Amino acid sequence: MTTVEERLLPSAEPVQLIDQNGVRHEHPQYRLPADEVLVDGYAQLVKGRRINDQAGALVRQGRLAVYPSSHGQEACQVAATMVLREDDWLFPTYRDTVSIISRGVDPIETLTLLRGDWHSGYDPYEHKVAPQATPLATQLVHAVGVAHAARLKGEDTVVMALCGDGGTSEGDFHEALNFAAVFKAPVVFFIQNNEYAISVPLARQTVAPSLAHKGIGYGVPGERADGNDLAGLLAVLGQAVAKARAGEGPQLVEAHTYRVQAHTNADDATRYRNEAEVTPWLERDPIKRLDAYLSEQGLLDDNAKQAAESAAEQAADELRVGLMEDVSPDPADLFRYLHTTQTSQIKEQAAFLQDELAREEA
Amino acid sequence: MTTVEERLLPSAEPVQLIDQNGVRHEHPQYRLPADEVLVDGYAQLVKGRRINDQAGALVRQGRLAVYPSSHGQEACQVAATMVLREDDWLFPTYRDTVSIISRGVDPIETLTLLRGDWHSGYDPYEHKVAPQATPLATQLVHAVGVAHAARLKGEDTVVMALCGDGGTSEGDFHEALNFAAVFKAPVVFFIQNNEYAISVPLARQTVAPSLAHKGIGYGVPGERADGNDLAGLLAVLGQAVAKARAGEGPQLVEAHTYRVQAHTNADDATRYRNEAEVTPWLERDPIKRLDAYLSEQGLLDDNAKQAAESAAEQAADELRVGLMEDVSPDPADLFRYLHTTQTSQIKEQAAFLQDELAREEA
Amino acid sequence: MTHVKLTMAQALNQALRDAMRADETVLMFGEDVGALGGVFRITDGLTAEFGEDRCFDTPLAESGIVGMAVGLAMNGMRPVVEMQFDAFGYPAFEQVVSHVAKMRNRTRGKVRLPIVIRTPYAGGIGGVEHHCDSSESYYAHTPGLTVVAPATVADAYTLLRRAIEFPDPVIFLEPKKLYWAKEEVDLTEDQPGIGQAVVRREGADATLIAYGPTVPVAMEAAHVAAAEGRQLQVVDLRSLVPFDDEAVCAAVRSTGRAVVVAEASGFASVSSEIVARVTERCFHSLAAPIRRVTGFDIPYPPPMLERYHLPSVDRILDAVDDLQWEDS
Amino acid sequence: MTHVKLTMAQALNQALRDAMRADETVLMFGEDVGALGGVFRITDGLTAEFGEDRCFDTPLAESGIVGMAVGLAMNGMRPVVEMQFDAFGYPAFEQVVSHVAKMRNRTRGKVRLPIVIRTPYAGGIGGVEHHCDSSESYYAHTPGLTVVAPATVADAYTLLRRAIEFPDPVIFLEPKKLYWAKEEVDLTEDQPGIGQAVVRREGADATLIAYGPTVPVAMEAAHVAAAEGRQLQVVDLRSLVPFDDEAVCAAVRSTGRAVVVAEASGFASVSSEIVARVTERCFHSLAAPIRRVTGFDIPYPPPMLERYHLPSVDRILDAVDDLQWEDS
Ligand SMILES: Cc1ncc(C[n+]2csc(CCOP(=O)(O)OP(=O)(O)O)c2C)c(N)n1
Ligand SMILES: Cc1ncc(C[n+]2csc(CCOP(=O)(O)OP(=O)(O)O)c2C)c(N)n1
Ligand SMILES: [Mg+2]
Ligand SMILES: [Mg+2]
Repeated sequence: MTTVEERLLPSAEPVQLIDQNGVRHEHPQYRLPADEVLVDGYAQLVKGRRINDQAGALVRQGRLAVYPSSHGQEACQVAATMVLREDDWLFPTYRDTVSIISRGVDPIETLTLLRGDWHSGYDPYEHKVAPQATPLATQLVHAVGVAHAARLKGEDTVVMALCGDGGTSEGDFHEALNFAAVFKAPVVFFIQNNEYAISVPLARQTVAPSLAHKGIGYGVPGERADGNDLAGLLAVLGQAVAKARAGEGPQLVEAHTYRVQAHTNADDATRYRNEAEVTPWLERDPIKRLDAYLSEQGLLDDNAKQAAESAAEQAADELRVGLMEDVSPDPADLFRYLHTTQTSQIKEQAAFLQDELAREEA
Repeated sequence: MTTVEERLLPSAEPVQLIDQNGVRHEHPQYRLPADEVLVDGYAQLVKGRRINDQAGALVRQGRLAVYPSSHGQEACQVAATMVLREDDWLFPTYRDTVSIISRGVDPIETLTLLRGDWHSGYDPYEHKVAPQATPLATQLVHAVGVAHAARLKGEDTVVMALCGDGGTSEGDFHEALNFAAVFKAPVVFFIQNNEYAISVPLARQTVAPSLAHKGIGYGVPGERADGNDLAGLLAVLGQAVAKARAGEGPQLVEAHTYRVQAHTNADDATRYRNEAEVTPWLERDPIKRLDAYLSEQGLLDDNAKQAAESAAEQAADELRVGLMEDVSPDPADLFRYLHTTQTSQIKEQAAFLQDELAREEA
Repeated sequence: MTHVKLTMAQALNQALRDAMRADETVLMFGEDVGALGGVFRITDGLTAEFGEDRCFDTPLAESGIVGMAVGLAMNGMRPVVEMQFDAFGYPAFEQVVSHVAKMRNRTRGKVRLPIVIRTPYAGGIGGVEHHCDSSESYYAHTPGLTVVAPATVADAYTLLRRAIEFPDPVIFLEPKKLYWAKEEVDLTEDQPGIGQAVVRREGADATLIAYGPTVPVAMEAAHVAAAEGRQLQVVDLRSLVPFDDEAVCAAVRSTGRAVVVAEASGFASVSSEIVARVTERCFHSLAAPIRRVTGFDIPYPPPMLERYHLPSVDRILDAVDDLQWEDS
Repeated sequence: MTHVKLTMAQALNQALRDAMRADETVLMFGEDVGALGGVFRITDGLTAEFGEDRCFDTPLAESGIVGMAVGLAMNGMRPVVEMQFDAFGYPAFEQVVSHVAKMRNRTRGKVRLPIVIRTPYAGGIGGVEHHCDSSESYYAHTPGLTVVAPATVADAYTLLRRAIEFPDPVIFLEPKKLYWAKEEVDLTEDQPGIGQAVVRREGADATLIAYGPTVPVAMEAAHVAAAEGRQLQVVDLRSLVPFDDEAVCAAVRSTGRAVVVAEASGFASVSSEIVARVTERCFHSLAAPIRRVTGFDIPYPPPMLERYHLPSVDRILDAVDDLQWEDS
């Protein structure tokens, strides 16, 4: 096999720098991030977990319509934003709430979609975070466009485009990778392979050696990492972002992780998988191992842990308080944002509703 | 690299058994087809070329609306059907007229689409040839369905699904390969990479090492062959068909060939490429090299060549005579085939037209 | 057979089960329809009963699902596929428009595609964006498709059985918000077939024309109107293509006034068609222009605002009030 | 500026050129739009003048093209994309419906998408299957899209310039069979903008409502009718969304009779909408129901049969004859 193939195919095993017992492993290609980065990352993981669990509770309390949790995938969520600069872009899916919040977006605005008062609650330009995509893989082509525009403007922005394992089966995944490759667009396609697309396990989604192996078919370097190892993810994603920024074109990274909970609270995972399958993944938890490693290294004392936890608690509180507030979106908003200049049709319809509501009140 | 990768990645170079000078090359994996197969193939190539050129002439004479020629790609056209059994299926595109005719479909029925009297002129079940697909790559998913149905029925049918290099960029290409792989559907995806999609050269279509490298991303073995070497194509496609039939799942084959003429007669290739690019490909002509090889081996004497040519001439004659006949399709056909039972709407509209025509005649 | 109390979801499940028992070429596939039984449980238990070859999950790609159905149908099968929500049918749009709808015509009737595309349809369930679209107008406008939408539990069963037996492709729209509606039904009872509208309630003053999720709303409106002394007739279309011109026109002629009630945005929609064709045919029987109560021409609203968008009893009654009664 | 004689294709090319000169964020891309200049040569010479970064070929994938346009527009560009033929826009349907149409609304106006999707549109050129579809109804039914169809050379120029300047996404439908129609035009002359219909011919007896490729046919019909003593007014819609209710209703009220002329299949289409909304608004001014002359509810026919499908002068005049003149 030639060097082209060596350049484009992923490592034989997912890159892992810290294993599930918190033991560090050397890797010929990737270096462990600096201590302070890992300590900061640890605090973010703790906060991400707390947000996930709080959001789940808020669903049960009827304050959110639904919540697709990234419980267990927090290392991916946090790594995806930690490797970005402020002027880079993030393209998240419905599962990436934690990623969005860790990028700095207001948590309540982030949850607008799932609370149901509007389709998207934050200004995408404020933190350069695209609206969460529901139709699978459709956001990946947008990411290519944003990245290409940056290139045309002479900016060295990178776009981090998130996608699930199931999403890789959609035609848009294919078109996005190919367009990015042909235009050398600075996009990092980051697949969180959590082994499930709702009820469908990876083995029914693809029989490829790995999802990272899809890169070579587009001339895009593919790499894979342990998705529960923040250190490994930061190293791999960091390198991918650096390469994309340096003009080497798009990069594909697959994280091997696991959807510990059901697809959403509305899903019943017992219908399609056994607890026995889940248990080993709890052992591979991203927080536990980083805790073990950092504690062992003396980088994380009780004070630091305490600080991380109270910061997380505060974030959860904000979420709770914010979502306990009742909102009543203005029905006139239905007509307000569709066009820059309202058409006469929309004006008529807005007036119709206004009149109807006025009569109801009267 | 592991064996998985060796199994799925294509040969380092396109498989070639007879080079452009008619010289035979040994290949560690593929054997030269039997002499009589090559002699038969030669006759089919000559006939295919003649059909292409005759159809081109008929466009100029106004008997066909348009003709996308496979001039120069006849080895692919002929090989695709030679490796099939009668109960196998062929899924052709608009460019694969020669393939369809060499499968046994009536030439005039084949050209119905391009003459313009109906959308498709032949019974797909008669020779197991799907209607020619115009929307690119859409036929590939159909091929998967046909193959999967065969498998469900316990038949060992194989489906040969044709596609151009441009077509590989469409989402349906991706979905077809993935579905076929997951369902282990006996489909051979055969890409005729003729370097162009209308005006767009391959380099702007993809930056992958080769189109055959797309296979591994689906767990599908990819292979590539010299698309102007009938012997190599028969060996590679023959093996792919055999594997698919044996239950090894789908196979991907890329043929490296060249679109010697414009996209169709309506296209002006001088706008996007130089003659200098075309010339070397004329040297690589599939007929010339097979002629040289067979003549050198004493397998093709003047008599045999004469026979091939007059058979080709006869086919061209049939085309000419058939297409010189004026056809006037029945306007009532517009309403006849849409539904098994006409809706009252369609009945009304058919009656409306009939009435209008009757009044016109009166 | 005795009457049973079923939800629409259960009736649909039963229809699939009975169809698969009756004909082994019937296959059911799509996203999450296997072990999970579909996100709405319409395919619950089918894999267990019929095996993986008959009811199965596919990779996550709607164009692939519909395209594969085309191929399976070409080769002797009767595929029933599920689009998980109707907005997720859009990736398959090219396959539906360019192949599913056209294959029979293209091949002069040689290739028939007995495919059913089942789609949880329309809103009213508080779903987030992309989960409550009404896409019937796209399909009804596409020649070659048959488009069906049940509004009752009995119809859900009958129409799905008929759709699966139908020789040509059927877009089968399942009103999501009625999935859990329970009715006493006798599944062995013969119901009108595809292409036939039914009058669900008689009334001499005006006609409400509805289909799918708006039928119960129209019925409720008629109920309320009756209390106010106005007798509204309710027509349930059941099938959008073919359209039952005869029954609908007869109904409208009998009252001289009509309101079309549909959830989809009104512009260039099935409801426009109903107004246009009924007016063309019944112009001189009309005492007033036909009114429409439809969704606004906006994307489906977020959960907290959907009630302002959906046709309501009050809105229907306002439209009825607007039928220029003073003219008559 | 002096008058010049241009084909519609040339006017479109000029519009693109002028727009790209005026604003360097305007990009033109799609299949074969670079070196080849597009299969209809609408983008001829743009790459030569503006370079590869401004006018370029993409890989062959329509969803990718439209999706990339969304991203480019999000990040400050004004993408103009070409779908090679309108049936080849279907693979991009999900991107158009779920993102192009909805992004502005979704983000409360934060993300604006000034995208133009140019599409060679409709038939009459003897094209084989998939090359002559009329897909305007799919788009017009989708809230959030602006849908425009020029019928004259001057409008081709003006409307394309306006579409490119428009802050929101525009589906721009270019009638294929008019690409080679030549007219004397002054491109500097101000034309009505997007959303405005125009009366192309005055006439007191009945109104023909047409758009895109059927405008010249309607004009021809009016011409023939005049010779027979009947004065037909011709309205060119120009823009389907927004729809110029005011102008259209004023026209119809002035004659009391109307025929809608469109190439697309009639069922659940823009022409249904026109009949429905004009009837709703002008009921008491109508002497007869509004008639439609549209394509049949069949797939676009093969070249040799297309003339039976297309609205013709005779068919329009028959419809006019049918407007119950005896009643008036
Ligand atoms: C085009 C499209 N089809 C179907 C769906 C319905 N759906 C929502 S999430 C989901 C599974 C996605 O799995 P994956 O991509 O692995 O992401 P995960 O949920 O595991 O994060 C499906 C089928 C959708 N959102 N979009
Ligand atoms: C979905 C779709 N988009 C666009 C087209 C228009 N078109 C017809 S042929 C062609 C080029 C195809 O190139 P390739 O796949 O390499 O096949 P070739 O013509 O070289 O045989 C294009 C763009 C189409 N037929 N279908
Ligand atoms: Mg997943
Ligand atoms: Mg090609």
